[in-house]
Amino acid sequence: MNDIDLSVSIGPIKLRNPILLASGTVGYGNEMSEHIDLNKIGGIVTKSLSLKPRKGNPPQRIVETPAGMLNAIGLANVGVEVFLKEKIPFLKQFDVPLICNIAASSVDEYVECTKILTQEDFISAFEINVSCPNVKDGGLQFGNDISSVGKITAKVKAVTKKPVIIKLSPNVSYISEFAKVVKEEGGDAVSAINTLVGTSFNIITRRPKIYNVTGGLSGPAIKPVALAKVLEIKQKVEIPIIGIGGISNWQDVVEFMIAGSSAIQLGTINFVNPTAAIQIIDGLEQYCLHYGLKNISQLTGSYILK
Amino acid sequence: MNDIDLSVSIGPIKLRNPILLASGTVGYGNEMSEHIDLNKIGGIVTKSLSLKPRKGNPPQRIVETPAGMLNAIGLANVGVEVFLKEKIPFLKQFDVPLICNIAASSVDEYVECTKILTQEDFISAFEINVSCPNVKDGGLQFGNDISSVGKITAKVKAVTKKPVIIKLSPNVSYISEFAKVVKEEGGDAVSAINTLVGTSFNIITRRPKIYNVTGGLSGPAIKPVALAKVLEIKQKVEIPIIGIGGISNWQDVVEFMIAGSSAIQLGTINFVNPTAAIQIIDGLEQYCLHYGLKNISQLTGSYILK
Amino acid sequence: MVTAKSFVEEIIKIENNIHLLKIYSPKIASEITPGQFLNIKVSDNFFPLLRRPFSICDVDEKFIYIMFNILGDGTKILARKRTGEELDILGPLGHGFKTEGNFDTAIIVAGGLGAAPFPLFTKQMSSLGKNIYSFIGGKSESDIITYGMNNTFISTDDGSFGFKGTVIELLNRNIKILQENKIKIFSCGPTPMLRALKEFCVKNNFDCEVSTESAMACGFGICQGCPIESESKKDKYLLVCKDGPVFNIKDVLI
Amino acid sequence: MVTAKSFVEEIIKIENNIHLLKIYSPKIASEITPGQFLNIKVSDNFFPLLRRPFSICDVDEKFIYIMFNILGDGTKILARKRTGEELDILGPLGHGFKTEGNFDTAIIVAGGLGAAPFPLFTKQMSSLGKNIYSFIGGKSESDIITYGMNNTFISTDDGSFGFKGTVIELLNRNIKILQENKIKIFSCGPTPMLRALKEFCVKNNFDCEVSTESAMACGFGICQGCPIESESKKDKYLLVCKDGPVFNIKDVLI
Ligand SMILES: Cc1cc2nc3c(=O)[nH]c(=O)nc-3n(C[C@H](O)[C@H](O)[C@H](O)COP(=O)(O)OP(=O)(O)OC[C@H]3O[C@@H](n4cnc5c(N)ncnc54)[C@H](O)[C@@H]3O)c2cc1C
Ligand SMILES: Cc1cc2nc3c(=O)[nH]c(=O)nc-3n(C[C@H](O)[C@H](O)[C@H](O)COP(=O)(O)OP(=O)(O)OC[C@H]3O[C@@H](n4cnc5c(N)ncnc54)[C@H](O)[C@@H]3O)c2cc1C
Ligand SMILES: Cc1cc2nc3c(=O)[nH]c(=O)nc-3n(C[C@H](O)[C@H](O)[C@H](O)COP(=O)(O)O)c2cc1C
Ligand SMILES: Cc1cc2nc3c(=O)[nH]c(=O)nc-3n(C[C@H](O)[C@H](O)[C@H](O)COP(=O)(O)O)c2cc1C
Ligand code: FES
Ligand code: FES
Repeated sequence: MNDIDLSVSIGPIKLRNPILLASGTVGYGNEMSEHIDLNKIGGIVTKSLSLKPRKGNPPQRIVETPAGMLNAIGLANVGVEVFLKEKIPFLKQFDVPLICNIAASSVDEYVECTKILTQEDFISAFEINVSCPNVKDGGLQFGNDISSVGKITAKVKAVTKKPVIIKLSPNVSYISEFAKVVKEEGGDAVSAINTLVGTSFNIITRRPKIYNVTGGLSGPAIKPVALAKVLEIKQKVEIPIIGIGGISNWQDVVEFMIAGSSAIQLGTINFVNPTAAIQIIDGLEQYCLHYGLKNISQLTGSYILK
Repeated sequence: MNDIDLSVSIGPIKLRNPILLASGTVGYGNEMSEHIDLNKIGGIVTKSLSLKPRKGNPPQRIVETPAGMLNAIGLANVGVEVFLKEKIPFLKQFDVPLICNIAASSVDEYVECTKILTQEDFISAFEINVSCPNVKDGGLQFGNDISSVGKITAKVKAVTKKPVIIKLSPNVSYISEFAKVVKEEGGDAVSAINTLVGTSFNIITRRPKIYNVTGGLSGPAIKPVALAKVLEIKQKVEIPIIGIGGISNWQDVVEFMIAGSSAIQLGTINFVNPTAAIQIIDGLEQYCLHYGLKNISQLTGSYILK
Repeated sequence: MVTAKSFVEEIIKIENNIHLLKIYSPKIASEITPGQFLNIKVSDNFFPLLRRPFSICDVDEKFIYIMFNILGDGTKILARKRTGEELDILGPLGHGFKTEGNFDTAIIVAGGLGAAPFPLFTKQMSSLGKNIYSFIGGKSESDIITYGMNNTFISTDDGSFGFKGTVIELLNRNIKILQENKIKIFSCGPTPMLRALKEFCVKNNFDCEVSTESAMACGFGICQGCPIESESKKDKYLLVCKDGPVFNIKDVLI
Repeated sequence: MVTAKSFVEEIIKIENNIHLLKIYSPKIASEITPGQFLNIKVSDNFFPLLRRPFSICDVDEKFIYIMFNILGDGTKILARKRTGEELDILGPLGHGFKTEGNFDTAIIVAGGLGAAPFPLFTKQMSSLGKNIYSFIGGKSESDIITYGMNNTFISTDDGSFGFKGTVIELLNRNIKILQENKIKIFSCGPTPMLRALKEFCVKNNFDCEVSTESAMACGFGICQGCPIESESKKDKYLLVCKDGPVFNIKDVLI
């Protein structure tokens, strides 16, 4: 099996395999390291970090839905300082690419966070979350506005030499228009997709089940939507894509790569099956072997339409 | 149980109960009449009708997804003439409100269809489908463009005295902006939502499973998204809403009404459980009885936020 | 057609790990034509969401049988069913084989699990006093299902059982016998086989009915999910679930 | 914590239609503190998608027990499990009760299914030689679970069994006995009960640990889905799954 090459590139970012763990579903890595060998996965994307610590939304933050879940965590995080001081040292034990996800409520805050974090050599790249549906300030205000996304991309790129990935909102008419502006402003890649806006009510109290009223829908339920967004970007814009949304097994990964993803991220499935990443990497190796694929990267965008 | 009033109004449209069968999931009523007593339901929305018959897309048209399905039927329908001649006579046996859904590839075609159909007294209202994701001409070209939606609303209203409902696309950033223009142009109500754009690939052939490449996602998977769209419209625009998306039991109906729906439509569930409508109507009656609701219409928009 | 609460009686394993599900369903059992199908909700939840279509394999008083192989989630769940469990079935659906008519010999052509509708068909043909020859093909021995069929002629692509070649080649080799009788062909199997069969029937002017397949959502004509191209009407599709699944081979484009 | 393939041994029904699920799980059984919980994948598919958290009710050599009532889809599926079926369990998770410490008498306060963690707790207390009094409350007799507990004092809101009133009122009535011993209170139950208990403990300066609940996605600290407000640190939440589910009642806002 050793001649199967699972390595992929996302623009300038090289990974040993295409399996990243998605922001908000892996914490800062320590809990997951009890379940899987972090040295084996493609990389980790941190929980969204903001300049100052954020407490996040009051409970209830989570509700299950058919083949999915809604969350409105509200970007609870330790903030960049504590992250650098207390969380990164643990991760440095591992040989695992670290992508720092950044969330902010102003363009300046994105820039500030990046400036601070870019000094840390262990960080491989940034993923800029312009698409969190669960906070009042920032979030979709940016993610659904093309000129904001362009501005954030340009300003963040200006303060770091590390690759910059923009994580796009699926809650828009044409996601490819956002990918296009990211490319134009020098962004290195896009992640697609963040969660879909959804809600749920308690039929006895008539209150939303989630304190924040709406939450973000994730999990297998959204897989077909995520795939269509990846395909749309692939067909319209030449920019590396990280596919995200409902991936739960290696077959799903192959599907996302065929549709145009250079790499993928596992989200909700980590909660259900914390060892999914490793099982998926094994499955991908078997698939390549079985179908005589020397490099898994050949899959990217290999769809045949008609 | 006789003092429970399940009747609702959607603007000028009066229904004996809020349960409509959604366009494309009830054909023209004849097959469903073998399963349920059509005299008991709130109403039927026809398969989208176009001026001329449409053959629809080649197979494969359908694929199952987690808690949902993708379809790309491509608006296969008999056309307005055949509908009037061959399909309506059957429906006239029943005391069931009939809403004609119209799809078209130009503004003129919408107008033409409406002009022809409006002469038929048995038709209670029109539902204008500006949001079919599965045809190349028309469909989302209109549904994702606010000015087109406004224009279609105004022009259709101009040629009929019957109520006009516009069926909105969820594949947009802010659905309430579309509802707003519908209201401004004189539309009587909106239906929300049509299907979400999705896709799926065969990982061996690398071809899309659906001939049309993308399809529309429906079923329980999309329920949280549909609910959030209904809530968004309810909070921003004063217009009656028909809630649609993943409804499969009476609890879901209550949830959609709390979120702002005056009535609802059952779609995919009809395929799985053709008697769902009747079971749901029974369930709603029990619910009203149990919680002392005299009129089910009191539920509409009765949410309590915070 | 009815939606009938039915109950699992037992699961029987036959050749090659094929499952027969015996179902207590007196209402449905009383009104079946061979070639019709059932649409079964295999779980009482959203996994899987849609019903699964299965040919009616056999009927025995108040019991009906379906034949299947474990393929995906739906059949996996079916195979785990236990005696007494309730099953939500829609059926019988569609149009079956026309068993009456101007022929004295019925020729069955079945590929793999295409064998499913023929046990009941065979019973009915026998009771109508017709001769039956059953041509059964598969890739290799492990695909051959002969359950409930008589006078079997077997072919495998790899020659591991019976004639080495396709079932249509085998049919062609026996064309003399066929031409000596007033025959009608009845077939079910994978598309490439049906395609070859069509060519064969057109060439030899044989009357032939085929049972077709399609992805389906409803199974009774309301979703338009199961189109099949008609030979005569080019402006609209036929529906496998409602106009079929059995068609005269001349009427559909395969 | 481990993810361990475990096997259903049997389902036992106790008082009031409560289910005990006995699970063969030697690896998990060897490392449990009372009050910890398991996160169980009740199906091998997406229905339901998320794991379900259950307190560890008891341990018996290589077996662990959970106690539940059929509430929704997850517990319905659990209740249908049969001997020998595999079960995918994550656990033991979280922090349990501190069973050691400067007290000679453990006071259990359990509301409804809040009884779940106390059979194992009772065993351990007994083996440590501590006295135990178990105050058990419910709306009415059908909510009372006494399984695996000793020296029970029972209250029901409707008076259908035991003292008529809340379990905290019953506790208050027996405050003399409590004050005669070096006690520590251990509790699990619905939020209104815990809230009243907190007031009672603060007033009387009793040491008390409570097992809390929350909606959960992961159960081991990666989703941030299960916040509970801390009494001391107002700038961040504690996590029920990782910092709890057992907290000192003084440390959390209930
Ligand atoms: C009218 C009709 C009659 C049928 N009769 C029988 C029968 O008697 N016995 C039987 O075993 N099957 C029969 N089938 C096919 C049967 O419906 C499928 O095998 C079944 O849906 C598989 O369900 P699943 O959930 O196990 O697999 P899924 O998870 O749905 O699919 C597993 C794999 O099988 C493929 N697949 C699914 N459906 C089909 C299909 N129709 N043809 C080929 N590949 C498919 C899928 O693409 C997927 O790769 C019939 C189908 C139709 C339309
Ligand atoms: C740390 C912890 C320990 C637990 N220990 C036990 C235990 O030992 N025994 C036991 O029976 N249950 C226990 N629970 C609760 C248990 O997790 C839920 O009862 C279970 O998830 C219900 O699953 P379901 O699929 O059957 O119901 P669902 O379909 O998930 O829910 C059905 C209904 O119950 C409500 N519900 C769901 N979860 C809870 C909850 N946590 N509290 C109150 N209402 C809820 C839902 O809102 C819904 O109305 C524990 C929960 C936690 C967090
Ligand atoms: C509980 C939870 C928390 C999340 N937090 C973040 C976050 O902080 N930043 C971010 O960019 N995405 C966040 N996401 C989105 C995921 O990274 C991912 O884009 C989304 O869940 C879709 O993938 P999935 O379907 O595989 O979960 C979160 C998702 C979940 C479920
Ligand atoms: C097979 C299929 C065909 C459909 N055809 C139409 C159509 O012709 N016109 C239309 O307006 N909506 C059509 N729809 C959309 C439904 O009316 C409904 O908006 C959607 O399916 C969401 O509801 P559901 O989740 O309950 O199915 C179709 C949906 C399905 C599944
Ligand atoms: S399967 Fe629905 S129309 Fe045939
Ligand atoms: S349940 Fe995920 S952090 Fe607690």
